[in-house]
Amino acid sequence: MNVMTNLVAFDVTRIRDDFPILKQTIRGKPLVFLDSAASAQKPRVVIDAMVQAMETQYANVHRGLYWMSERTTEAYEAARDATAALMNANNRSEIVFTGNSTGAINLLAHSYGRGVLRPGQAVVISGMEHHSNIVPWQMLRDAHGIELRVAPVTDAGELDMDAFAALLEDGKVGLVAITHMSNVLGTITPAERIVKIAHAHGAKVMFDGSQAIVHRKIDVQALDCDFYVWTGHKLYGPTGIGVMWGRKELLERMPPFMGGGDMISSVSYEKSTWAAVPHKFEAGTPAILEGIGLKAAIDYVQTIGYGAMAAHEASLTEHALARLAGVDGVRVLGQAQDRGGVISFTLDKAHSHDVATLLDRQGIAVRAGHHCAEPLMRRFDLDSTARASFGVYTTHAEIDALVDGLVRVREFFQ
Amino acid sequence: MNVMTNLVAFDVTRIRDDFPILKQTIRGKPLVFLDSAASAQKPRVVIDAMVQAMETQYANVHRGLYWMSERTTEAYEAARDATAALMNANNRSEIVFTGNSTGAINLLAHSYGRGVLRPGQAVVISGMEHHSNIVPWQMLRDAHGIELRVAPVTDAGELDMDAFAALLEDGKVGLVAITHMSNVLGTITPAERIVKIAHAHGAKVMFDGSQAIVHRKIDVQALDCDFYVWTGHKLYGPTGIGVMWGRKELLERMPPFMGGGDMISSVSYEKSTWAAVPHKFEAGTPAILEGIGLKAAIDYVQTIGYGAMAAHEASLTEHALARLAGVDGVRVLGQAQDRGGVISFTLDKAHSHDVATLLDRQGIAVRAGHHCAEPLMRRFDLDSTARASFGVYTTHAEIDALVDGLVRVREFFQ
Amino acid sequence: MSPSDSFDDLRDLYQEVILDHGRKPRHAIRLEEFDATAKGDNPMCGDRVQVWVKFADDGIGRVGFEARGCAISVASADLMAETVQGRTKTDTRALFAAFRDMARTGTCQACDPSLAEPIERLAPLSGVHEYPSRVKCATLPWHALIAALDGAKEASSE
Amino acid sequence: MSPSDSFDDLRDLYQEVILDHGRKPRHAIRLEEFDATAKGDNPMCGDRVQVWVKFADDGIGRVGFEARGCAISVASADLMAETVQGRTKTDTRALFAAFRDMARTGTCQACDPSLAEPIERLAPLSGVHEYPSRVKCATLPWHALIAALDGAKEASSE
Ligand SMILES: Cc1ncc(COP(=O)(O)O)c(C=O)c1O
Ligand SMILES: Cc1ncc(COP(=O)(O)O)c(C=O)c1O
Repeated sequence: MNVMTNLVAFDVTRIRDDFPILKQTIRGKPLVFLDSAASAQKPRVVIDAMVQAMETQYANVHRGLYWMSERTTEAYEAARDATAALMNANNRSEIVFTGNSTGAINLLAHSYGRGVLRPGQAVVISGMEHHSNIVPWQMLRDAHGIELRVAPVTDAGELDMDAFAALLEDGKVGLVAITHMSNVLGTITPAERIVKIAHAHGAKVMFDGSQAIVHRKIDVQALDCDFYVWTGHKLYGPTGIGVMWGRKELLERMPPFMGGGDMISSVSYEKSTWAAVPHKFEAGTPAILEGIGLKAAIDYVQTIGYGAMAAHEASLTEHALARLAGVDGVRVLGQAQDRGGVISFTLDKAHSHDVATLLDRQGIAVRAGHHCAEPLMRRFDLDSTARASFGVYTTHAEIDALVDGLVRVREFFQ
Repeated sequence: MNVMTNLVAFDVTRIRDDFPILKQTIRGKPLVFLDSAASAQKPRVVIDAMVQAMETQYANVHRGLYWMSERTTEAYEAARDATAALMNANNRSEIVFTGNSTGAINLLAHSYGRGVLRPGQAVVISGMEHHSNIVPWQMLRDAHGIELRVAPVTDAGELDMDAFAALLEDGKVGLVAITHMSNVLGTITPAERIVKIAHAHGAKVMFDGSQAIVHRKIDVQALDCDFYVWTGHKLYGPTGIGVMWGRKELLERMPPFMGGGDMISSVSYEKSTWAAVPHKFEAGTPAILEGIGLKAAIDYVQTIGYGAMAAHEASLTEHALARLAGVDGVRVLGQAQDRGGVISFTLDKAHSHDVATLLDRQGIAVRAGHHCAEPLMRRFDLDSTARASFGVYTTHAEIDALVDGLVRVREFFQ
Repeated sequence: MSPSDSFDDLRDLYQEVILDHGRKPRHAIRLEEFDATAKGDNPMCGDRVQVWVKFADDGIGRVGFEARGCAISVASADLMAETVQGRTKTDTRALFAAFRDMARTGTCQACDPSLAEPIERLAPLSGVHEYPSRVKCATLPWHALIAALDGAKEASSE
Repeated sequence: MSPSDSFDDLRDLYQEVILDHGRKPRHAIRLEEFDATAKGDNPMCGDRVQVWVKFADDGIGRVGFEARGCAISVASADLMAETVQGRTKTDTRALFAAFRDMARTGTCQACDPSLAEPIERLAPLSGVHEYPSRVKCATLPWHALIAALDGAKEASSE
């Protein structure tokens, strides 16, 4: 990877200026934030968009017949347009806003799981899912008699595609719900192949794109999948908003998840009727300010461009893997061919919690634990790892600081 | 009501300075915002708290082993303490955060409704509920064989307490889910009496306090109720966060609603176990920034004090009712004894939508429509009303502007 | 309010013609003889309209309606009835498309010149574009009319 | 890293005594003879500990443990075993309350003066209060110990 090319295409110094928090120091040391996979920092444009909404035009949305409400509705609904464009959705009404990815997957597990799948059918997940893409399907299994099948992960941390295909053989699988990028291993799963195999066996496909959408351009029509979920706070947007994209004809077949204001067409005690999609799935006052913030985040990401972001992160990841390989006692989990900027590792002399705390003493923020992926940890006989993850603002120098920090931790524990 | 006393206790001019948006003009006219019951404006302290979190210490919460994550966790969890104190909850772990009131009621309808209530039991709502406190119970009825009973509303817009009591006679009612204040009529329901009657018949009680908590000090222990829900954006907080308070022993008996990260104790494919309350009910990355904003809103409200707020609103309401009574053709809906600062009305010469739009032309924001309470509208043989509602920042002069505006609209339609 | 108070601020949206047609609609009658009829319903705001059509040759002879709703929806129904009278069905559909465009955006940029005259008559309603949630008030009667032309009983909601 | 690099920034939280007890715990043994035993489990971070207790007179004779977890939890278990030896059960409970207070807040303000000496020995762990999510690492072995005193098999999670 030619660093010079990147420097031209991607001026990380300028990008860092967009994020007020990066000027912070921790214990007198410059902040080295390497936990973007848990939640990304927010650029000034996102902060400003939310502030501006609250200071100049805030009101509740939909059905307000006055100026501010109309303008706020437009601003909120513009987030739907931006999201549809970001994912190349066919139709803006295919974009359903939820509270986060977890809310999106639960919506699907209820509305598609209980509403469309029939007892006796099966759902396939993989061995590298986040708890948010495991537990809702377990709850569906226990409540609705759906079988839960798990596609195994290879030692390299990739999806075992033969085993995956075998799980679909009997034609009982109604839905495949698989991560598009592991939040532990960084592995990007072969989405197109997954869809081809699943569709060939009559199964629909949902991708958990919580991590993937931060690193790769997502085109749901090119992927040809049926549902795609992600979460705003990891894509430089605010907390409190997530996205479920679904094919319109599927959304229309699904019963609503939550009932209440905004999702109805008419209400009487005997019977209520539902609004058209996507509103059918959005009960109550929506996350208005968060939608407005998310729109700003999407615009921000689009301005930088996925090409530049992916190249920058590929360069960071390559650098990090090379440098970590040079530290005695560091073991990186997973060696997938196709991977994004998330790296889990262990250190021989120290528990990952001690590693994280001692890096924090040096101003370096990494995450440690099971990363909400206990079954994957168990697959690799681990309780926890430390994890460094990268965003648009991450620098090569920060990776060097991490490596130096790890060397110090190891010496300290010697 | 002695206006002078209020002026001393409550300096509305100073309060208005706290809300940046109130400096806005609409079509060159000063903004008269009378739609706080739909969603309230945000004071600077709320905006600042969210900005400050994003600019100086943002990170994902819970299990982050580094400084920023620990500080953000503290700030987010401080919202739980503030909420518990606001409602006089017995224990901070009785506070569950959701996306809004609607999310809170749906949580209850699922976790308590399907998890604890048994088919054949009944739920009682009232004839003046918001759709958010109707539809979830209808969905429960249809999915789980729960009977839905509706306590009627009198011509004065109050709860018919004899009829209510009669609905509980047969002992089949497991839960009473009733509004604590109508978002259409302004009626405050007799909460203590409702609880006494319900408990005497073995039923639990949930109050929908979405409106009430904006106008009255809520003490869940004094009310002796079992669940109490409300929504942050109406109490001067951000969108994207709601509250469900429940008695700890009930929360502990309830299965979780959504599954995912943060709500588990351990996960394996065979079986997952749940975190302790309240985390069992909070799946996925929470509304972190919104919690921080809500904390600031609660502090703001506590500083003003419910006594002063309620007195101010009582004075506004009295003034508005008196002045509206003087406008030909205006009919106010409901004449409850105990009421808060929400007034619905119709004008003889103009449809409520035209009223709202024509008031907007004069810079005055009111809401018009069924206010997400279609069955209540039907009870009064109406399709829609216009509605003015008040907040801490509302002035007597704004009510005068509304009345003048209505007179003009009526003349215009003459 | 002083008697000299002008209503300019109100009238820029509710022009005299809207007030007039809203107050005294000329075509608010249930036709005794008709060839088609359909209802439109906007559950969100409670507006309801029924439209009756009597054909003449291959065009529209006469339109009558009953409406419950705001001044804008009543005026729009009445102006519609007036404007489509004597037009072919094809023309009427084209006019609806143009009108909807105008109601949403304030102008009808892509309008066929042949529609200039009827669009001009409907232009007083163009101000609703500032209030997206009221656009449906103006288009609801049209949806019912088109449904009637299609032989449907009810306008499908947008 | 130059050899002159000091570890002051790391050592203010991980004092030498923690590193030492974490690396070479003296009491990390499963007692062959014991009167009570209990497990502690922190599923959130995977820490696991088992504690064995042998009583002497009405007090604690000896404590052994097996722990899987971070340096802080192992050091805490070892310091605990060392400190409670020879104390009465009542004393031990009081000491746990005081220690938990210190782990959460950094100091033990309301501490009984009689606990000054043992609290002093446990004080190197007080720095965890800066990391609320690590407080449990330090208190987990104590929870297991108290569970054993209570005759329970497992510490109930906080
Ligand atoms: C009485 C009442 N209940 C419930 C709600 C629903 O609140 P939210 O839309 O925030 O879920 C509202 C407000 O819209 C309300 O006024
Ligand atoms: C792969 C993956 N799926 C799902 C989630 C859940 O996202 P959220 O917590 O925003 O619901 C995350 C992040 O926590 C994730 O990394």
